[in-house]
Amino acid sequence: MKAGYRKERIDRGIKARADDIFAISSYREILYLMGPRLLAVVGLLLFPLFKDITGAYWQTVGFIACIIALLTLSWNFLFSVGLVSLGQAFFFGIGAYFTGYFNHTCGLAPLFSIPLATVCGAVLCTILIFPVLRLRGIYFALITFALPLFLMRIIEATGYLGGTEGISGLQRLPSLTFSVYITVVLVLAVTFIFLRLFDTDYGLVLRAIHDNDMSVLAGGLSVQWYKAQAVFLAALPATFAGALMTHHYRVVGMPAFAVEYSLLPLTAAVVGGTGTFAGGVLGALILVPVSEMLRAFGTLRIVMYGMMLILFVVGLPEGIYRFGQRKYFQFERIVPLEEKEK
Amino acid sequence: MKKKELLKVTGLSKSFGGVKAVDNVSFTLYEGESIGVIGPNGSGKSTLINLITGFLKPDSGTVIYQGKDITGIAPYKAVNLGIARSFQMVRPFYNMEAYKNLIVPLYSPRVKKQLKGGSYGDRDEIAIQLLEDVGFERESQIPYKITGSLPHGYLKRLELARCLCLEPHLVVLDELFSGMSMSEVASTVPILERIIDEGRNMIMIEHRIRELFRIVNKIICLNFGRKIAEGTPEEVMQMKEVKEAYLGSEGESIA
Amino acid sequence: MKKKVLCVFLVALMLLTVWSMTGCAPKAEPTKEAPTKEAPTQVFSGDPIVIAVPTALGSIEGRDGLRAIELAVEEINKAGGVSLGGGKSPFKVVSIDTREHEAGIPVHDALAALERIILTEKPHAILFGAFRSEVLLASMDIIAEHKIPYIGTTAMTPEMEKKIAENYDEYKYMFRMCLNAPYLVRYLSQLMGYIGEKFGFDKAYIVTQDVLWAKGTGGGVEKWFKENGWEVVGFDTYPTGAGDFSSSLTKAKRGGAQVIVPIFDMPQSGILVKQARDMEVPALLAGFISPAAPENAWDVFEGELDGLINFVFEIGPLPADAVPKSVEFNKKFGEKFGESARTSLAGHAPGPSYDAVYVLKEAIERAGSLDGDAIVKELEKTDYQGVIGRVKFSENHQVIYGLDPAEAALGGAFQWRAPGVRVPVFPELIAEDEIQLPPYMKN
Amino acid sequence: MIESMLVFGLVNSAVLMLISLGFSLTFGLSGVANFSHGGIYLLAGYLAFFLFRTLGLPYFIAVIITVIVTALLGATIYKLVVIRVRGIALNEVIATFAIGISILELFRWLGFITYEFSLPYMLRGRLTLIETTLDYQRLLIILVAFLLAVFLWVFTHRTRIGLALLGMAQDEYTALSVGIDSDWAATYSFALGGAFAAIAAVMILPLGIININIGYEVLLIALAVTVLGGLESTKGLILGCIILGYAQIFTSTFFAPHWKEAVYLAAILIVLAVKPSGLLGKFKELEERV
Repeated sequence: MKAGYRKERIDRGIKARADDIFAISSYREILYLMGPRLLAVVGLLLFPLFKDITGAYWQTVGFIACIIALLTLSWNFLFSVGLVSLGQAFFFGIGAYFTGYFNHTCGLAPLFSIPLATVCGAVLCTILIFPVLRLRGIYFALITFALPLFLMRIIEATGYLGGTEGISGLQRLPSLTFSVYITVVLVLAVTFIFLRLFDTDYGLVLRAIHDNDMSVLAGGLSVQWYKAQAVFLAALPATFAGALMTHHYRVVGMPAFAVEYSLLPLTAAVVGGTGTFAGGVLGALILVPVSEMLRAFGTLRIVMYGMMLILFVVGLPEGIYRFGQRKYFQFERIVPLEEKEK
Repeated sequence: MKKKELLKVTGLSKSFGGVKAVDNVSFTLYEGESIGVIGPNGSGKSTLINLITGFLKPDSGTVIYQGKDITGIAPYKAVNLGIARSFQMVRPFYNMEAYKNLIVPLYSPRVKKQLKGGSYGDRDEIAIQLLEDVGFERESQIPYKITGSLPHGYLKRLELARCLCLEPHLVVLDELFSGMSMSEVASTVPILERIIDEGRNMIMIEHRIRELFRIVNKIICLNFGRKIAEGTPEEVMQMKEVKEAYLGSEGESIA
Repeated sequence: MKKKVLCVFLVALMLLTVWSMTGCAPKAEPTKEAPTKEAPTQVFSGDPIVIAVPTALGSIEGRDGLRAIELAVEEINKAGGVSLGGGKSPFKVVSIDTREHEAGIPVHDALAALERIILTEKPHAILFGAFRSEVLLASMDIIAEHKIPYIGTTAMTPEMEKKIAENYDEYKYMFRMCLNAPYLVRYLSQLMGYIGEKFGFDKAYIVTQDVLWAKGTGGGVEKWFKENGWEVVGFDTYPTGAGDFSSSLTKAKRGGAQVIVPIFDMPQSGILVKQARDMEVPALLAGFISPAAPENAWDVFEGELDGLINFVFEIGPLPADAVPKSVEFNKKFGEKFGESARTSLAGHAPGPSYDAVYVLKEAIERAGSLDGDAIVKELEKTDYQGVIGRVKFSENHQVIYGLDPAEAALGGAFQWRAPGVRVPVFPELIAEDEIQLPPYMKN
Repeated sequence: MIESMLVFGLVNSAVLMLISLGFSLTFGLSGVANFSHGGIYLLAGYLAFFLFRTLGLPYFIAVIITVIVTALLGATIYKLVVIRVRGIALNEVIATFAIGISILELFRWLGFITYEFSLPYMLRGRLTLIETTLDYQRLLIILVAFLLAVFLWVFTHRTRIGLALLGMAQDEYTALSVGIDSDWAATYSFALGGAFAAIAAVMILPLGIININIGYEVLLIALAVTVLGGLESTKGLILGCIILGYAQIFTSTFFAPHWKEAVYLAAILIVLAVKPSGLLGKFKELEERV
């Protein structure tokens, strides 16, 4: 940009009105505001129906993308409460092992073992993390980084839960389409529920912890207790993802704590925009297929991830979701400085 | 007539890495009284407040509130006993609208359950009402603005409002006036006076001696973590140590 | 607030990409397999026969295995190709990286790669296959579904044979040409018996990596030791990535172990060799240490290897005069990929991978068809003299390993001797010299 | 048995110490957790290999060049990337971690997976003490670890630059106000961290073979030691190394070697749960109650 000019941002007309008035204003404006959401929801819901066109393989990729999206939603929930997780694999693995144990040892059918594993897993995660909830920032991140690795080592060293071999021969889910559908629906539902939750006063308290935990304490609320609740809520989609994935592939083992399950959600969240639920989902839906396409490049793809992370962290820290939102709702134009009003 | 003890602090000490921030401080706050804490920068005033309100754990000493030992109590529990505090460095929730800041304290168990008279009703409405009480103009857009965009004086008053939300019995204010303009201070003093009139007690750290003396009826002076004087404002200001410590150090810190 | 414009745009873009990618790829080919099911005789089309290699290409075994396959395919194609349906069809190799060697990669990721190459490339056979045992077992179901002959040459778990025995009809497409863990145990115990007899040793110390196959092998050898009157001074397993072996070596030294049996396929196991020398542990190292297997290891370890006995799982990469093809293989490999590639050749996988292509070629020619079931039937009848010795499959589709290259496939052991030569010493039929005690044990 | 455990515990402690010094130094002085430490460490190893084996330079010169180049690399990482995300802990971690894995995986992609990469011992030979044989290389490691620790202490407590850096770490605003340039100080600390990583690499890697996965292991060790010892405390670092080093040797001798790796992680978890500021750290902020 030349000196003497500046970039001016102007909201598109509709944005000037309050959020509750637009509904009665006009067809076009409703579409303008609702369209993107509807398109996303409908697009996702229709995706499993196109199995013949996409082929089973890309359906599988879609399934994995949705699993990662669930982990990213969980990551963003934790982030919104001021907890940075470097180890989503922790939640994933615990859910996976619970369902493996229930199905293999107790003989529960997936219909029961998955929900049970989801809840039990979330409870266990909360209990394990509870003692360190007072930690902030990087210190909490370190804990989450170390926890899955530690559990992995424990399983390796003790040989419990199948040791290095893992538990295999679990019951399978009805079909791929079923798995895809259930994850798609859940991604949408969890996004919706989380967004709603953060609009309530309860969610406000959670967001306040992210902003300033000392003030929340001074406001008479136990930060640790609320963080614990947040960890429980955030763990639910992640443990579910682990449980479902386990039954889909009928095997659970130490790789359930694999770094990939921590790295991908983190990258997805950063790419999509930290703290935005829809952004995280978007990030996951982009990242996983891209990762598949880059398979031919071997580990060079990890280098590309790395570069992408650096680019986003340095160049576009708001993430593509907020960036896109801004572009959708605002015009940008270059105006000479002289014309500046005021 | 016998005055009822509200807060009794005995032998409170805290050190950071060898430096005694608060050294064996004792004082008593009686029901219906208000105390002002003065002292040069770095004399341990804020640490003292953090110790009382539970934000720091004392190395030794006890804090008795309404006959109950609350030494080293968790801060949120202290709040729910009726001790509300403000921070010297403002700590609002910068990413929310100003009035939403008050939703958090309004959500606390003390306000939700303990207060007589039942529920507060619609929290948003109460929040805006409270903001008006501390001088946010109701008709303006200010309560609806994102907190991060407010001027400092408003943030200070927001801190005060947050204390008031909690219906406290003891209000602890840490340098409320610092960063406020003269007119803001002038308009805030009556609010504080009203708070005391409502039967609440107050501990105030303040550098603006004149306003402080209007509000409180007892002064404690700290220097290097030690209590060097206690008494009515007039008494304290006559004491030699106070003058020396206070003015001497002030002079140094400017240099 | 939460408007999902870009979201939609990108989802749409994603869908579009998905359509375009799947839309253009196959289409032409699916007809090829379909008719064979009714008519086993293949009509000559001239289309290449597709061999898929889904494995951890970033691993040394994966890389060398793929090279060996490419070498064999090049030779075959140069010679005209595969006789099929009255014409000659060339082989075509397609590969995909399953990333299994990367520590953080979950099983599903490898399976997704396998599914992808099956669905998009429509291969007629899969060679090399899974790198990790758990991936091999998990991929059996996928192979059963797609009915493609699969000749594995790296993962060693005996569970595969067990599963084939249990459910032949479903899993009959799986074959394995490399050594499996029980054979390794057998080889190791035979070697130990030989050493024990020759030098009168009866005290051993076992050190293994904490992975399925290594621990299993260690356990098997331990059992053999106990049954044959040896004293097992200790048995330690180290996690993958361990970097200090002093505790085991101290115990071995104190316990007077005469033989240390290391079983490792991680690079850090090189530390074990060096540290054993540094601590002057007076014991013969005889086992498997992957970094000490290739020809260039002598320089890497600066001569500290003298006297070490190391296994080569399948003899291909270890040229033995008794198996002429293995010498030839080394020569050709060196010519095609350069000497430095040959001297760093992995001790596991390249040999059987090379042979697998020829075995497959013969099976296809005999079957006269590309139908999975027909090829499987012919693969079972395989009797082929290759770089790893004589290739014959057991009824559970594992190549039979033995001691005589004219009778069975062969794994072997060599001893490092100054100035950096690998002397085959076991089994006797390929041995070029007797086992000697390392210099530090002679006095 | 015991004497050998004592000796190898010391060696192990020295190895941990060398590995983590660079990381801890950068963390202590600039407040940035440099997650690319493992990548830099491995890069130094491969660089030394390249200079020594491929170019045939004398080993000593190869080492010096390696140290200088990695120091420059450290400074470059700060100047190019970290400076732009400074102050946001999460982004610092993400950015440096991304650099680290990029370096490591780039090497993997370039084919540095074979077993031919190794560095020579600096000193050959060994000596036997009370039935325990120790080679000179391991003795050298102990010596260098000790010297570096002493150097670090002297540097931060006795030299102008060191004092400036330390002042920076303790109170950035005050340091700024007395004329210390924060970016300059941080660049310095990154360069030093890189140099230390290189020294560690050329000392430790000769014990075995250079392999990419070591890079990840190194990061974990550095984290564990730094967390255990406490930040900005040289004494804490030494203590942390000794505790971890001996704990590992003891567990692997008396339990089983596969518990060894769990020791690092257990250390991180326990210390953060019980005393987040570490054994000897006095990070006031962390003692704050939340």
